[in-house]
Amino acid sequence: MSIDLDLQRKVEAILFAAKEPLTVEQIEVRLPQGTDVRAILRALKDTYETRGFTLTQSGNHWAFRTAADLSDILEHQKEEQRQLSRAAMETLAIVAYHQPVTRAEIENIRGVATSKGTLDILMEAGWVKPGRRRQVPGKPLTWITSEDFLDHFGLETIMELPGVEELKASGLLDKRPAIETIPGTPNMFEEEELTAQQEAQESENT
Amino acid sequence: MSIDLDLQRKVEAILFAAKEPLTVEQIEVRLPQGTDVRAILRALKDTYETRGFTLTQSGNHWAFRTAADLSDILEHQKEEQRQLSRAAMETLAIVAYHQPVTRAEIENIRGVATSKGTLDILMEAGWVKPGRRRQVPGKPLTWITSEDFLDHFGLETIMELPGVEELKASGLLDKRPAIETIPGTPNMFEEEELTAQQEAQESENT
Amino acid sequence: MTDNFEEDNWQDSKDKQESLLLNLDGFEGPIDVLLNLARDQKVDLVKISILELVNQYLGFIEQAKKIKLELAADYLLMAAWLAYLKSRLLLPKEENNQDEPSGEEIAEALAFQLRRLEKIQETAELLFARPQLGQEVFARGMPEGISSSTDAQYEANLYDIILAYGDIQQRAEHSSYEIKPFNLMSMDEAAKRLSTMLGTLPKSGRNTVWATLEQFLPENLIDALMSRSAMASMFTAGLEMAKQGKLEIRQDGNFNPIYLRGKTE
Repeated sequence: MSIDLDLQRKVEAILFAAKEPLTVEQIEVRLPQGTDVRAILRALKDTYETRGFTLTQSGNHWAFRTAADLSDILEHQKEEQRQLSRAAMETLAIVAYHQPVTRAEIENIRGVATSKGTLDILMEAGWVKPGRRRQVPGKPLTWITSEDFLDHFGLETIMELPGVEELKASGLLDKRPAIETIPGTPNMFEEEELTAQQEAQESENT
Repeated sequence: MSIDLDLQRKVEAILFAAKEPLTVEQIEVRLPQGTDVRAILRALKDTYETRGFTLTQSGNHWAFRTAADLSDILEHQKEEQRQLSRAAMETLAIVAYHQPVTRAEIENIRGVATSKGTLDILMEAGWVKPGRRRQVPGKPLTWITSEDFLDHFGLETIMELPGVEELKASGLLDKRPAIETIPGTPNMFEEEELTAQQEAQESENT
Repeated sequence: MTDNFEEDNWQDSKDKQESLLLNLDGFEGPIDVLLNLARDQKVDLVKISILELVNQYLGFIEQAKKIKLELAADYLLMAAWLAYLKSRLLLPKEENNQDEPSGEEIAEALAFQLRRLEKIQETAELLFARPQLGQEVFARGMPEGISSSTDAQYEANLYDIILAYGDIQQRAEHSSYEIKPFNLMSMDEAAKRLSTMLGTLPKSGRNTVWATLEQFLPENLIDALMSRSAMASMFTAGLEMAKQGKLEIRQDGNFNPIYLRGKTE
């Protein structure tokens, strides 16, 4: 199938000018009705496959990005990045691989309570966001990764996460508590914290 | 003359990522000694002549620019994106969490008077819209969030907004010995459900 | 035989434990320490000896106590739990109790927990080894920007909104903590004042002279709330002392003055 070169020009101009990755729908509204944007995007992806910048897809969003193998030459462009704590990196990995995942499940997998500044750093970075509430008592919020996360790590979908197939096959994606009695599960910590708080309040009252 | 494609890739990546137009010399220092940058730039200029973006030269500076003839589909933004004011941000947050909510209730929660302009801005942004009138004396208008709000903030439903206790638990809020809720602000979700039920009953009665 | 093997291994790992102890701050809790000890067994985690691991952890805690290192409660809790697990594993098997998992089942669950955490730590590294935007991969440096009817004119993201809401909530919490303590007269204070003042009143036989309740109140009470509380506390203290037989109370009619007089036994 040959793709109208004029439409290709338009799509690449739109993507080139955009500050943020664009959805197919955001591109569609600028083009004549009935334009097959997806087909054009696929053609453009092929066209730029071997160039210095390539057309990348993250979720439903498309953007031009420099080719990953040219990082050496672009060293000077490197932006300063906040060093993430190990806790934050692990938490991000858990959200990415186990999503949708509740905070309690994250704590279960890590074996420690989530400290301040873990999920909020990831949310501030725009990598994780709240997902649906789990339909269990307490309706806990789940956390999922965003399309910015995919864009940042150069992934088309979360199925492209490194090692995801292996992890799935190994049964280690089970996010249930391994066993309720293992210490270090969050419930214990919460109870402790609560007790400490209650005690503090009680001593204030007397 | 054939130009090394690898060098072309590098030059186009450098130009693509650059935050300002670059001189030949600025490009040269990033490439192997003796690279004929001018020749590469000329070749690239030819390559992109007919594309949606072109390599343009002004004086000794080079940059990629979207093709001039496509400006109408890009409609370059005349206005910079504006930062939402503190008052507007808080008002939006209250509408999101407490909807449907009247202006008096918003003021009550914020503890300060809310100018009419604040809600206007949010309406103009397309994030809030008027809801039903509250069935109390004066029949005040309530405010709710729009579909655009969900779209823009990447939520499927309003239920996905993390609750205050969840925020605290996630470290998103500074932890203080806490009172569970502000007095007089019923849980939005309960109220919503209630309203929905009432509406169902009301429509049955009519 | 097996026990000896484990003992030896435990001795060998003592040096390792000491270096672990020095780095305790770098650990994310007891599970993390366990995982590190497990890695030192240098076998596939699937084949790990939980019993040996338990010994190592208990040894680790012993060492910590010996050099008087302050251990967080969760490390000690884990030690206690592991000691329990060890006894379950070593003791002859009890009758099959359906309600309680067997020692082996608990051990397997712990091994699973460790494998899962190890895998996540590995994949976190793999993830961050990928080319990242702004580090190895770059967006266009000079985007012209496009306008769109669907794009918002205002910059705001979900995080901003949630933070704004959190601020409002915290303001509300703050103000609820700013309630000042009321200035009130306590019962103790009133009782003390009453008995002191009764002692100074002129005597008439076994009793003092009658005095009105108002006369016992502190002078110059301006604050209305304080006046009312002083009146109430004095009256209640008076009732209590009357019950104890220390004074008598008299009121000649509704809304008439209340008189008090001291009584000596």
